[in-house]
Amino acid sequence: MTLLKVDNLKVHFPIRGGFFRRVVDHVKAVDGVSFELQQGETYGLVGESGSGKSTTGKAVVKLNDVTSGQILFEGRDLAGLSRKEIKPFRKDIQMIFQDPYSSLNPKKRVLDIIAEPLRNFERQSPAEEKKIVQDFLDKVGLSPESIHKYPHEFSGGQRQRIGIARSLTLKPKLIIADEPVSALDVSVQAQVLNFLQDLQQEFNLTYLFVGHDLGVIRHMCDRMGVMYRGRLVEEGKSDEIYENPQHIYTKRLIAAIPDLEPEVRGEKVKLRKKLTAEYESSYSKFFDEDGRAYDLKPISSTHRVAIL
Amino acid sequence: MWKFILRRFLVMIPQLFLLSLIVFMMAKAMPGDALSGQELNPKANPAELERIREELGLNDPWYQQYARWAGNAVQGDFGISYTHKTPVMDVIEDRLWNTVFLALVTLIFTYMLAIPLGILSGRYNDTWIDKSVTGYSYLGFGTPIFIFALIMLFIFGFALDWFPSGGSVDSKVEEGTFAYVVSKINHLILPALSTALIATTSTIQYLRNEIIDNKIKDFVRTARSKGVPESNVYSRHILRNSFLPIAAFLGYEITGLIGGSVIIETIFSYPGLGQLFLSSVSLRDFSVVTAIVMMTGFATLLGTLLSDIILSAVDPRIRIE
Amino acid sequence: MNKAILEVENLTTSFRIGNKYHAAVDDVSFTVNENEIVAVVGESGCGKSALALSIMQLHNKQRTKSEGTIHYNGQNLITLNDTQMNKVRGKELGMIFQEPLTALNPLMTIGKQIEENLDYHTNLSRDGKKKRTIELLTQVGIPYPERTYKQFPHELSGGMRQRAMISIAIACNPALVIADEPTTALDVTIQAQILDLLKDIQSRTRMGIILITHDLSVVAEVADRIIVMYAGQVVETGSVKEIFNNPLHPYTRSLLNSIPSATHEKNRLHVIEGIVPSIAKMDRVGCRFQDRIPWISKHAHEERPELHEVAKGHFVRCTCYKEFYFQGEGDESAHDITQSR
Amino acid sequence: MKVETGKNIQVQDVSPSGMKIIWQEIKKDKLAMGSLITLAAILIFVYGAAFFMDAKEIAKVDFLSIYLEPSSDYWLGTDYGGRDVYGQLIVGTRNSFTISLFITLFTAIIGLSFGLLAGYFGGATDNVIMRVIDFVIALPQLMFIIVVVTIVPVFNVYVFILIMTVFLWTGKARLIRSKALSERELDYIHASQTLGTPHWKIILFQLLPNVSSLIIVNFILNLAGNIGLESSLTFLGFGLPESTPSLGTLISYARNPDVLENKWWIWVPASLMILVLMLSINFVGQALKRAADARQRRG
Amino acid sequence: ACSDDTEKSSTKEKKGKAVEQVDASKFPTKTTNQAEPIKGGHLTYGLVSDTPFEGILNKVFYQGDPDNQVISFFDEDLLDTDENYVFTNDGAASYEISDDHKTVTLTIKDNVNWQDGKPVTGADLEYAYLVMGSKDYKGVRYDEQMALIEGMEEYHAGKADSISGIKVDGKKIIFTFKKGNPSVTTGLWTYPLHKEYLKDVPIADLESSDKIRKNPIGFGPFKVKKIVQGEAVEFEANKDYYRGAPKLDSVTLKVVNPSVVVKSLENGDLDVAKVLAEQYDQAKELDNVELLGKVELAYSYIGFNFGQYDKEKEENVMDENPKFKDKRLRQAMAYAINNEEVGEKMFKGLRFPANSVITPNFKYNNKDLKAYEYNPEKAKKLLDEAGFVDTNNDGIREDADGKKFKINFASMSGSDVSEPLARYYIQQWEQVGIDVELLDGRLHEFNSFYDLLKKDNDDVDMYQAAWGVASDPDPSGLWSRSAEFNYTRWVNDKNDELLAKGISEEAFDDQFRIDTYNEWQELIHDEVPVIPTLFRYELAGVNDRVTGYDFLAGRQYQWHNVGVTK
Ligand SMILES: Nc1ncnc2c1ncn2[C@@H]1O[C@H](COP(=O)(O)OP(=O)(O)OP(=O)(O)O)[C@@H](O)[C@H]1O
Ligand SMILES: Nc1ncnc2c1ncn2[C@@H]1O[C@H](COP(=O)(O)OP(=O)(O)OP(=O)(O)O)[C@@H](O)[C@H]1O
Ligand SMILES: [Mg+2]
Ligand SMILES: [Mg+2]
Repeated sequence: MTLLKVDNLKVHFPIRGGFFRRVVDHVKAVDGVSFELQQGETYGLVGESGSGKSTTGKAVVKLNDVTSGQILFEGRDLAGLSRKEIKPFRKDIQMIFQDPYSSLNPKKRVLDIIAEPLRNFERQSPAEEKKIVQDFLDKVGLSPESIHKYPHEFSGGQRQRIGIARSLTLKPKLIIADEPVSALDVSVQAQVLNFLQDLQQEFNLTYLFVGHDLGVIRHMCDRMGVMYRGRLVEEGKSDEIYENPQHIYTKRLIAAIPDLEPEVRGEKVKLRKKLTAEYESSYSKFFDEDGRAYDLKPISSTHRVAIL
Repeated sequence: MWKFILRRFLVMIPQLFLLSLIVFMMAKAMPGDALSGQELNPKANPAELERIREELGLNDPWYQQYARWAGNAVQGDFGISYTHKTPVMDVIEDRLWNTVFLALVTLIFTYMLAIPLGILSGRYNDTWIDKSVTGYSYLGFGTPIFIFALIMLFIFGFALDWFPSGGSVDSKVEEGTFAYVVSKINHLILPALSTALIATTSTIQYLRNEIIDNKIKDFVRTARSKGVPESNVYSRHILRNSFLPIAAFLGYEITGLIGGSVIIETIFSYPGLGQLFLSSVSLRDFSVVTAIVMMTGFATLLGTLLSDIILSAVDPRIRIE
Repeated sequence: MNKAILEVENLTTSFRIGNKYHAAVDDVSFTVNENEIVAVVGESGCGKSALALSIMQLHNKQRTKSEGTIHYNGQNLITLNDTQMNKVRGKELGMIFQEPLTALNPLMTIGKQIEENLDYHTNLSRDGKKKRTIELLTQVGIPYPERTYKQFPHELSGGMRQRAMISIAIACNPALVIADEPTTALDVTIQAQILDLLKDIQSRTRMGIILITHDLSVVAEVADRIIVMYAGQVVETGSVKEIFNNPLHPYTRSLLNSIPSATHEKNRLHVIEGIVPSIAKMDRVGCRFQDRIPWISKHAHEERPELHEVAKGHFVRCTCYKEFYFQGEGDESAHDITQSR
Repeated sequence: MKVETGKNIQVQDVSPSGMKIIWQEIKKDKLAMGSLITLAAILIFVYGAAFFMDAKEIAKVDFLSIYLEPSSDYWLGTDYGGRDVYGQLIVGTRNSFTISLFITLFTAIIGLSFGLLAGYFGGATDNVIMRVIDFVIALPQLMFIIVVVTIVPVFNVYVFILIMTVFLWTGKARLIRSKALSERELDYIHASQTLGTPHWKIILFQLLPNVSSLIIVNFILNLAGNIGLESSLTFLGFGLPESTPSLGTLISYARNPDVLENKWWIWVPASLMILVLMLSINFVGQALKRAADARQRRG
Repeated sequence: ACSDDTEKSSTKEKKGKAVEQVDASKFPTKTTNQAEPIKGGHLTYGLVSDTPFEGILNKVFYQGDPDNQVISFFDEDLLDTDENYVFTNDGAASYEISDDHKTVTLTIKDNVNWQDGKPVTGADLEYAYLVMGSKDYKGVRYDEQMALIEGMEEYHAGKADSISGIKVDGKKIIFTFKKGNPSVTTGLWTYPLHKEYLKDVPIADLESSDKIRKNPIGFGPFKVKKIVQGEAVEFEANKDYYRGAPKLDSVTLKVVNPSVVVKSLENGDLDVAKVLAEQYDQAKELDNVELLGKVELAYSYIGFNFGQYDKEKEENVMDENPKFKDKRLRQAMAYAINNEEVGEKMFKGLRFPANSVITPNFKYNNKDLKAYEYNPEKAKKLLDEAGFVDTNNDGIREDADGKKFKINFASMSGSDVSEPLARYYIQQWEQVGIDVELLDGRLHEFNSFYDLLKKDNDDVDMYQAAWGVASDPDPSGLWSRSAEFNYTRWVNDKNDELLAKGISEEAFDDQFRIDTYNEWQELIHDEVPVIPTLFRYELAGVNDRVTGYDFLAGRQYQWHNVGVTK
């Protein structure tokens, strides 16, 4: 079942300038992106910094205004909804943020942080509320006493789990995870990733997983899309993309992943050199005159690539 | 750059308009008018005063007066000062220069004190040097400027008699001569120094904190990793970056001094704008009051602009195109 | 065997916190040879940067204490005064910092910042310096060196800045470059370029490189030897092949197992319990890693853990590695990694 | 290009809560501790003593005791109206402090409201508020205040506080706006938005607590700065009436050179009082500032 | 530091004429240095002011007193006056009044020349009248007395090109008045304008012209050499001065802030400067400075509000039932305050109780009148009689109808002591049981204060103010039924009658005038529409090297006599 369908999404940010600070141009942060998420799957978005991954994710939770396109959640378009109209959907779509340090209000106790969504949607007695919060804390592996602590009393991984607990309280169907582990040490990262997987099973969650670490994305995602300059250049099953990248940008991206096997490093350097050359020579095959990637074309039932 | 400046000037227009409106209405709201003073003279003829009021248009509705005034002001004509009987701009001109000189010299003193002290205090923070500089700046912070200025006046103006105790120039020297310049400067030193000794303390603290902040910046470490000797680490890296906000503040500082000249000019009987302002307020010489406020307001706006320009000149990260 | 450039012996660096000194680098010894990349890995806070700064003598003298010896070219860097050290820094030892934006002076052009290095260590003329700077910029693969020479740091992209940073470090052809997480702030593609670049430069200048990173895959990609640090101590060291094929210390093994590898199956990742203790709260007796592997019997640890040479050039601290196993089902995958190599 | 936050996270100590940090910081700093005690002592004494004093008695003009030197009857002598300087000092300190407190309070409230609104919403709201602030800042303040003082028919403490507030809120608003602007980019605000929390709640319960340390520090430092505020106006002859003695009233008696030179007891105690109050508040403020900024903390 | 009494009596030095004039005089009026002045002497005169002088250096146009002080060095009126401000024939001109008192003839002395060498002529004085009467003139010097000149009103209204009542014949000028008015002997305008020099400048532009501001030409003892606008003026001797070359070669006049006057006198920066009461304590300690004093042409008073000015009828109208209707109430309030003490203590003896509203330096001051003395018992008695008794025992008297009685008192800010003084009065009245409150709880700044009075603000029941009076003793301008400046709005038939008598033709007979004014003063004293409170001394500090300086009232033109001996 399709839970989320993003159709030709565009998010443009105005650049102001000139005499009266009029809009002179736009940053096309997201410029015509379409993808679908099936219930229960994890969909990854990768790409280099500034390619529009976060903007896409934020558009889905309406943290960004949508310039055009549709965001169909369970068949209903969220793109045009006002703040009021969007409120019921807040319960269903939640977000986990990249930085566990800035995403938790340092002045709030854990109880208040986790209970914040509850208080917005449901009226509960303080005791009930506490109970629910403690249950969730338990689920994310933190002790129930933690409710009286402040975020700074936790390690990065623990904090990220508090953030996750907060997003779970409303029993969402879709979670946008914007680089949830890139601020964490490898060892802690592992903890959070494992944990996200566990939750997915328990709650039948659907993830839109944004990241730049291809190792993590591959580890987590069933399907993924590769973004480049605000557009998807390749989309498909994770394995398909890793094993058989078609777009030159995807190829370069994968070649750039450092390998844990020291033995192959000589080859990889050569491969990267080759791909750089190829990128230059076959540029027009992948990008139009404006440097914009072409629209995606299916090359198999699951695999789509932006080529001419 | 020019476009930017032009735009800023355009933005100033509504601001100045609003300022003028407020100033004008406030001036009119002050009880009494330029002729009230004459009423103390029992020989003055009330009917005659009324005739003059009528003639000067003081009895018209305020908006008519405003329109008339604003119309002329746009052309640089701020009207006639009633007490001085001469165009306002003539009255203001000399005073304006005096105040500007005073502000400049004060500024020079302020920086002459602030820069070495701020640097010492920031570089050797938490040493006794820092502690004494900081102590001084706290004292400056807590001392009302007028008391300090009065004491300075009594010590250096009278007890020691090193400096003149009032005026802007010795009346005996010929204008345009070297002695004239010397005399002008001589009259400036005491008021400027008094202000600077107090006003400098905030700059010292500012500079100190900037240096302490910059000392631990990554690029300073980079410089050290290049083998740059400590003195050059300071001169080329830490200080340049620390002066940045202070340089940017220059514009505000000048206008602040011009606007705040009232007190110091009163104490040192220094014939500047501030003193003129005070006397014009009490004599209800509205045309002068409004003109001074407008000019200081304009100067402040220019100061902000200047600050922005300086900032963009010294900080490559901020470029005005 | 290449000749040794830098020999660090029993280096201990302590920071003053409150009134006490706490060691962030604890009795570390290693050698860097010519044309060699030595990687220092470990979790955040384990003392990697502290080590790098000790070698460069860049710590704040009032709040830091360094003991031991750092032999470079016949002199002990720890005993040098500032003037003497300034002759070494920049000329003989170069350093690349993690965050190229903040590590570059925002008010100086790139060209000037590189030239500054030449100012103090060469007697080139103005033109000579400029020529050399352009040459360096070209060398690090900056496409328009003439233009970049006049640009300010904020006008460059992250990758370009890091390249500029590298040109500063190598301006005087140093014998040793210390790169503290040079690619952490960068995208993978750019990270690969920078790593290739470092290798490339090394192949020409034969300099030694100390590469500090928390990313084991980066190490696998470029390093010759690895030093794994934990809580200020070296817990395992050896050649890259040795460590990746036969990791012994529980910490090394755990780290390797917690990496979600792009080239491997979706397994449950290994989780290292707990966190690196802060230096002020560190328990300094016994094996520092023991709290994080509580299922291993206390007796497995040495009382005063020392480095044991288990193969030529392969040292492991403490004896706990002998009894270490992964808890629960996790050890299957651990097995996987070690077996597959 | 955006730079990844990367991995420069330090393993943090479990640190104590805000109030505790503040208290610890003050305890660490002998100067701040001393200042706090001095301040508390002065305030308790002044407010206590002023409560029991008869304001009318203090303002009473007595020709038989003009310009008396300090004695056992008049601890700090008398002024030209034969009025007790000591009593005026007590009441004046109370008045000056109260004025300063309220000005600081009101400017804080206004500055906070506008600063938060501008910072949180940004865009057009920010633009409008900033233009207003720019405008107020461009006014030559001292001159304006003088004109306003001459206009208002009744001039007392309340009016004074009001006038000053009108001119002094802008600095705070700017400070808080810039903090709020940077704060709103942090993910915890985004998080609240995605959690369906209404704007007003986010501003009040999420943003506000996070700018609070800034406000408190700024509040304290302003409190110190504002104590001497009315003295220069009084000096210029636009201050409060003598029936409302303030420290400024006493100090500006020194305008008369005779008083300045020969009658120290009139103006020196008040000057010292201002100095002591300003410094001690300032020292406490500095300690708070350090407490608020982990990097500068001493402990 | 407070026992100045002994000090004062030691400086008490009575000098011939001064004693005749002012019994209470405590100060010498002339410098005692009798040494021969040195040649080429230079004197520095301190113009005491906290603002710069405006620099309108002409009596027709100037506004502030500072400018007037500058003018007096280089320019003069044609007629000099005696100590009673009555014109004498000692000055640059002599005058003659016709028997019918309707024409006055001025004859300018031959050697009176402008400083550019041109003779001062009758046409110059006429020109002054032509300017002041002109529509283009924006000054305030056109007064009632000028309007008495024949043809002046027509000229002023623009109906005539010249003034028919003024005839010029070379150095002679003849004024013809519509009716005789004794005020001509004190109040006639005799300050000429240098017509030759100024005639090219349109009248409207005169006041701002350089000829008046930067290069003024007078016929006084000194010539303006250089002006530092607003700050200082350098004068050099006018060797051709008609009374003979001045004894000084040059004079520097500079503005000094009141707060530093004493210091500047002490260290010799200034030779002559006025000294304010606040600094009297300090000034009298100076060894090198002589303090001269004279009674100022001013009095302070407390006024009661009786009504308002009717703009239509152009006269003052009393309320039907004013608050201060009962004379005894007003008298009681006068008895309740101790002006003696105020003058002695608060003003260090520089002010003394005023017995009348005509200042004591005029012969018209009624010497027989005694100022209301401090007598609280009498005050209480009067109040009791008037029915003001405390019915509810709160210490405050209720009015005759038993209603609450409260007075709003307005006072003006200005000097340091203004506020304690106002407080003192209130305190005193409270002691006799009258509840007085300071209007708005504060003093009013000068402009606001007069705004209240002018607009007859109902909140003002009572006020304290001061009048500076002109050299003309006629009080009509402040007291007549039609006087807008009659801020108490007190009207009284007897008053009208006496005021008219004082300026009638008969009043050219001095004794008649004295008698009339004595009677008038008695009326005021008895009716107490105002309580005259204080007369004041004006002090000048003069360096002891100065000789020939005379501070006596009326002696304006004396700078040629002044010299320095060191
Ligand atoms: N609020 C905004 N206003 C203007 N431009 C924006 C805004 N937010 C993002 N952008 C721009 O949109 C582009 C895409 O940004 P986005 O944050 O989506 O990238 P990203 O792929 O998530 O990168 P990263 O990996 O660095 O998080 C960037 O060029 C960015 O500068
Ligand atoms: N100047 C200092 N004063 C006190 N303690 C410090 C200082 N610098 C670092 N430390 C502490 O020393 C320990 C080692 O820090 P270091 O910066 O070397 O870690 P790192 O391994 O480089 O970590 P990262 O990967 O986060 O850069 C940490 O616990 C840190 O908190
Ligand atoms: Mg992002
Ligand atoms: Mg580090």
